[in-house]
Amino acid sequence: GGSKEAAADADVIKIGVFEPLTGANAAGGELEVEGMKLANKLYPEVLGKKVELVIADNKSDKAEATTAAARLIEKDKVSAILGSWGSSLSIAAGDLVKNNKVPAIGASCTNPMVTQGNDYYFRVCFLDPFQGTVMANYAFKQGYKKAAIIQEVSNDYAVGLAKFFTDAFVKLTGDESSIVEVGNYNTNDQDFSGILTNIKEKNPDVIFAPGNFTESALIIKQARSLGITAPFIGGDTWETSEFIQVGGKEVEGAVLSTFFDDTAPANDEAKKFVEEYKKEYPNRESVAAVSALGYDAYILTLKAIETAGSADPQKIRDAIAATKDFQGVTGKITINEQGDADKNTAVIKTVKDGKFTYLDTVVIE
Amino acid sequence: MSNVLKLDDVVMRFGGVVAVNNLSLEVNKGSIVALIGPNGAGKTTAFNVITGVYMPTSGKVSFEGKDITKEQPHKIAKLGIARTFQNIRLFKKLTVMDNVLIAKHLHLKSGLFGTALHMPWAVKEEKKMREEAEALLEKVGLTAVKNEMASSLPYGQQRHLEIARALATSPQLLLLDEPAAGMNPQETMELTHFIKEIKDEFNITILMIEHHMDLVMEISDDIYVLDFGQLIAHGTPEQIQRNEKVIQAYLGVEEDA
Amino acid sequence: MNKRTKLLLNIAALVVVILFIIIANELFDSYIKRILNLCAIYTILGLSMNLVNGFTGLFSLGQAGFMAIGAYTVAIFTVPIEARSLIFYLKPMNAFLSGIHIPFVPALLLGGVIAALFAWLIGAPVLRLRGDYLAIATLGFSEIIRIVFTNAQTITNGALGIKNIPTISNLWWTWSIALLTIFFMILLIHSSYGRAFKAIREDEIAAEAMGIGLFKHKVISFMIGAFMAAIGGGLFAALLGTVDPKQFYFTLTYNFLLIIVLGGMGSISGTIISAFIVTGGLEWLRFLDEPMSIGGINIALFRPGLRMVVFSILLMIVVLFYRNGLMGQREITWEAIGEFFKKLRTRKTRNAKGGAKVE
Amino acid sequence: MGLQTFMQHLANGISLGSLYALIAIGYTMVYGILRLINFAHGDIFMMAAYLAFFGMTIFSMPWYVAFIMVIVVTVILGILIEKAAYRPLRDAPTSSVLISAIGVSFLLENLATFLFSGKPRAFPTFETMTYSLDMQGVSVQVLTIIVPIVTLIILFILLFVINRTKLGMAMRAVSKDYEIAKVMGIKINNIIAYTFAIGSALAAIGAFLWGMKYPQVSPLMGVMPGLKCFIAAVIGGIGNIKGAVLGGFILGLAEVLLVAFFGQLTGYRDAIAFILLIIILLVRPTGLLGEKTAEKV
Amino acid sequence: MLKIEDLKVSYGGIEAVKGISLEVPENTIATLIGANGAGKSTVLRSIVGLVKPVSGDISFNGESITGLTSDQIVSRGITLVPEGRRIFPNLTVLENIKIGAYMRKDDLSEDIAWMNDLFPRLKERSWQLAGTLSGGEQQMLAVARALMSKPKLIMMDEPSLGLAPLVVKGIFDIIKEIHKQGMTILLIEQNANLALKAADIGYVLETGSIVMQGEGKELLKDQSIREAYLGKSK
Ligand SMILES: Nc1ncnc2c1ncn2[C@@H]1O[C@H](COP(=O)(O)OP(=O)(O)OP(=O)(O)O)[C@@H](O)[C@H]1O
Ligand SMILES: Nc1ncnc2c1ncn2[C@@H]1O[C@H](COP(=O)(O)OP(=O)(O)OP(=O)(O)O)[C@@H](O)[C@H]1O
Ligand SMILES: [Mg+2]
Ligand SMILES: [Mg+2]
Repeated sequence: GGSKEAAADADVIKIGVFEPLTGANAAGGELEVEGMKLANKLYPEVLGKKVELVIADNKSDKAEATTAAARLIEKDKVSAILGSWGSSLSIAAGDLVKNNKVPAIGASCTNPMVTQGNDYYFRVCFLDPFQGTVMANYAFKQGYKKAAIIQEVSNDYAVGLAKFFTDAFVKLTGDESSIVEVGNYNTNDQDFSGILTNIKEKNPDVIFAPGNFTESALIIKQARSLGITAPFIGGDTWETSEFIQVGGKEVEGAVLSTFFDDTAPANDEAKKFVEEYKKEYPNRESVAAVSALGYDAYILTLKAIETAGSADPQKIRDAIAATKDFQGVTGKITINEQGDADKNTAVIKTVKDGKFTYLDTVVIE
Repeated sequence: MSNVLKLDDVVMRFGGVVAVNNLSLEVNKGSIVALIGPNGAGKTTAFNVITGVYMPTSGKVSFEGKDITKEQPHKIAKLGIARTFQNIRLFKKLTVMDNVLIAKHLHLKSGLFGTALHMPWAVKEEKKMREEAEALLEKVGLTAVKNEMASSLPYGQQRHLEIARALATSPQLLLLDEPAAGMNPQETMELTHFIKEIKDEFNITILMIEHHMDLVMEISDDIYVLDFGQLIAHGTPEQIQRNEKVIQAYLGVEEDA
Repeated sequence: MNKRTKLLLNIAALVVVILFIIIANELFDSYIKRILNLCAIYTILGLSMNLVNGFTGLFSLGQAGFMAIGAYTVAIFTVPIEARSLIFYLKPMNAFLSGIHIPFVPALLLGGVIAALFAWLIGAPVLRLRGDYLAIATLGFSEIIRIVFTNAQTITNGALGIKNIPTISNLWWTWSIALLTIFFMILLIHSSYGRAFKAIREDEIAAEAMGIGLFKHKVISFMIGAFMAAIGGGLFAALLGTVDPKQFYFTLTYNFLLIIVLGGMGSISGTIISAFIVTGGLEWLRFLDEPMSIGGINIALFRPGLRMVVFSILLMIVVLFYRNGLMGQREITWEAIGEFFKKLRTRKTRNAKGGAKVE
Repeated sequence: MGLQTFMQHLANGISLGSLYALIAIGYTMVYGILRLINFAHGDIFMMAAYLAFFGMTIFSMPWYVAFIMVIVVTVILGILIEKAAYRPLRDAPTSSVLISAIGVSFLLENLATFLFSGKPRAFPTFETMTYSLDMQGVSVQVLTIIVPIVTLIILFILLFVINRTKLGMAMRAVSKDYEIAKVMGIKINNIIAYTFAIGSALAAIGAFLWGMKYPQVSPLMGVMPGLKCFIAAVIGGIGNIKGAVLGGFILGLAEVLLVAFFGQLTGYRDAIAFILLIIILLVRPTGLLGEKTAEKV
Repeated sequence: MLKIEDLKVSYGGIEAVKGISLEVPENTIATLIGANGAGKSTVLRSIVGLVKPVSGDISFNGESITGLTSDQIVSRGITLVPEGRRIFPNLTVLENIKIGAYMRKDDLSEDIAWMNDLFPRLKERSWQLAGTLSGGEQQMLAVARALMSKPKLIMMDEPSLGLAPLVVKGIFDIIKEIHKQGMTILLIEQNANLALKAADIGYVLETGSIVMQGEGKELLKDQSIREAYLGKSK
């Protein structure tokens, strides 16, 4: 392509985008990239240089992910990397960014292992433990006493959320047996009637089902057709239009925690983001939180470059690590020692009339 | 003379088909024995039972006094019974040399790792194997084509190679299933000599299935005749040629003779 | 060509390869090195699969499972002890295992041995099956392994996988092990056992009648294949620094199948060449996934996913039109190379002569 | 476990099993004639699901129009695949054809990812199918009743076609002996094409019903059902239509009952199919209703 | 009626038939004898289009049929009773008979009745799966199946293979019977004695080439033939 030659130019600062654009995680990856691209469109320059996004598809596959990351670092010589949706992919790239001393900012990879023991990986989202706890708190606040869990065992994210939910919920209710049933399933499963029938017999007050949005939507649908009336609650991965499309009217009333609410933008930047996003992607019914996070990841990187006053990865890394009270569209972000965003607020949304609707904000101290 | 091979009341059934029915026979050491009979009489099946390809429905097979009825084919080969096949089964895509060397594998003494890693003793053994194989090929007249692919040989040479391969296992008893099939009279005659030669040269016993009566009558010491799985006659070539039953079932009535 | 020249040529070739590794290690960036590392690992895995499928004629689709065993053994035992509690944060690691640390090489070998043992265990029932049935049964076993790894949380950390595996980034490990594997394969295939394997491939019944224990030899081949696959898997884990069960989905096996089909079932040199072509080619085809514009107009065709489409079309072309792959069952030998150059030379002179005639 | 719960599990198992059975028939048909594991069957199924999806959403066809369209187009697709990828390999060893089948499967998956993106889409459903009936505490979707009926109807139609018609006679002949079938004047390529057509039509019907029950389409949606249904076909004895249906039901019930009785083992659910497969193959190497074959030496 | 000129056939490089020419005049019984692997079956296989000849021409009633597909050839009135019977074991006896008439669109009942006349044993067994028949019955079925296409030329590849002498005699009676009804027959036999006796013309095939030809009775008297194929000592 014609644009490639220009890349060698010193007037361009390159930021790598490391996302799954094909394979199982493609949907999430695409949404995240949308946010980054939008941010790049709105803020195309830093230090008087043009910022170019170099997008590498990690194919939702770890081996591909490492080559994709290596390619960004070595071949494209990017100054920083954004991504990836799917914590395991970020983890796979972890050593590479660490060894090559190129900073990476995850947008929505919520697994604690991403930043653990890695001084070069950061993120702008909150973590699984936090999210699990948030939902447990929410459930407890609603007065639910008995919960059932349906987890995608082959998904690190789901397993993590389930674990932290369980811990928090047992603690809150003070009842060791407050989790009445745990059902496991595998990615790409489509029939959940077995575990749901077991759950139906236990008659829980609430069902926590963190997992991929497709499977989750099917679970809820099948639960309703089996006559299960208990409410379903889940995590941020649900927040995609496909969840509602697949789930149809059965997912009405499903509750989830997320990072961002497009109907109540927290600040001016957020307002601008939502407006521009709707212009750029008129087909999207709502603004996904991961798009907002992708947007934040880009802006935060840009700010860091500005602070560092250079495109040198090491300097950018130090600037990112020093980030304090950055006003992102998903709220205020301070990078802590771990490299994680210190966030204590989660947005609770529910599906109403086929739309994700703001329900509550939970703050965990 | 002692018998090398002995079958006692062997029955082989395939579903409803009784391919071999109460067959008993004995093969004496150092002799050439022929097994004849119409198509489908159960001759090849008898071979398959002897070599362990099929386990007989009932009956007993013994080799040198040892019961081998339930042995697996490769064990039987190791004990000293080698065979050729009615429809040639060479390792088609391998060289003539390799075909023979493979048959020597069963006597390999070096272990897997010694062999695979080409340890000195294994290399020595391999060298010996090759020398023996060369000698064998020399004897059957295949030296010139030893590096050719087996499938590229003409039909007659393939038959020879199959016999050479069987000999390479150093058998005491050699089973030949229609070795002259597809050979013209000249070739058949040569084969007759060849079989005699190898019998003496390698000091082996031969049991053979054959439809070429010239060959059978000339070299057999003893003939068994099968029909519908059953033994209908047993005797010397002269006896068999005169046997009414055999003429009826197999040799055919020589109306114009 | 006599033995001495051949030996000299072999040594020369080895020296060239070693020099290449030294230079590559120094000069190449980690991206290229990573691809070269992958090439070496895929060579090992391709050879492992070719031993079983190409040389012994068993249609086995269980590579991914054996690879997983190797990868997990390395992962479980080489991760620093202090990092383990961080990694196994949902459920603590099995108390017995959590205290054991094994250096890389023994862990790699251990993985190979476990995989071989496992191959022996499942070989008993499965290797009696024929053709298609064997394929589906081995595929099933590889999936079972993956599913067990997904669920055995205290040993494998379940879906979270294991990270912080000490990584290898230079070329020495993968390339020297790949060289050893190639060397071993050549020796094995040219030994009496190698011939026995080929005999089984050609004709099981005849092989058995020649005294080759079918079952024993199939199991040996299957075990060696599993061992090699596990070594490949272990290196893979050490290259990526992290493992999780999803990596070992049964479709992974298809990659190696592709390598041996492209290279030629039953050809060592074919496998090596094709491992490089497939790995390198996939990387090279990446441009297809990137937006491309001609004269400022973006061509809609070029977007993520095109690469794999092109790749699978290429695969189909090979399967349909070059049924025997690049090499068939042939090998590149010094003789063949010599022949080739000789032919080239004579052709040239003949051409020159032909040209003269026209004048 | 209460009786009600057990009955519910049973209903779930039958419903899942009958879907497996339906798709397994397609596998078995092709295998029965060609001795080929059509690894691409699951992906043809996926393509059919996409066709239905596009038909009903983008082109807003009524379901019955979409249904017919899907069957027609899928049949064409199946025939094309046979023509392009299998016919040229008619005389090649089985392993080449099997690899070609894997190649087609790979190509279809990648093509779908490229064309439709990896994102799952919602399959349009309608009330009449998804409506839940309450039968004394056991809730049963209309679909749950329809699918087994459809499967059994198809089974009987196919049994009729295969055993009672000239086409079926030709199919059975081709399955045993290409050459002699040719000598009878049978155009074996046509017969094989018909077989693929039927197999693909079944995949299409299966995809439609599957989509109604699990309303979601994605490029990899065919992989697992494909594999499971293939296993079902093998369990029943591949090549045998009744066997495929039997295998489908067994597999569906086994999966659901595992969950029912060993709740803590639900994570091993996918392994069940394989474990069952291996056990059955060990006991009966050609499946439950498969015919025994031995090589004549 | 059937004319073969300089036919060459090879299987992957190995030449099985090395340029043979032969003729089968209308309403005769011709026979092709020769050892195992001489290439007899290959000749028949190339006539019905199962193998593509390397070179040479095959014509039927003056029309070249080389390169036609099997169904085209069969529709011109040639049929084959294959070596080793090869009836369809998974079809019933009646279906096997019917499938012989696969190309025909007209009413079969008359011919089925004819077969029942010709082979009363098959009538008794019409609902049995053909795979469970005895060898002799299977051979009859194979002949019946071939006759159902109402062929002008029927080619039989070793119809006596694996059959008891009595059954063999029965088969030869049938051959004579259908010959009487006006059919042309090309017969391959190992049992040269019987074949030559029945045949009007005989061809002797040896490793892919015709080494001798002549009237059946003549050949039968030939000394070299007697030695090579009739199993009689000198
Ligand atoms: N594996 C098998 N399954 C079923 N039937 C078999 C099997 N092997 C042999 N038979 C049957 O057993 C009978 C005897 O066959 P066999 O091959 O032993 O005959 P033969 O005497 O060698 O004949 P030929 O001279 O034609 O080689 C035949 O009816 C054959 O069909
Ligand atoms: N499909 C094939 N592939 C390779 N070679 C073949 C094939 N069919 C036959 N041949 C070879 O062609 C030659 C002639 O075979 P053909 O079957 O025509 O002989 P035949 O005279 O009919 O023998 P028989 O009396 O055994 O039936 C033989 O050498 C045979 O091995
Ligand atoms: Mg025989
Ligand atoms: Mg023949």
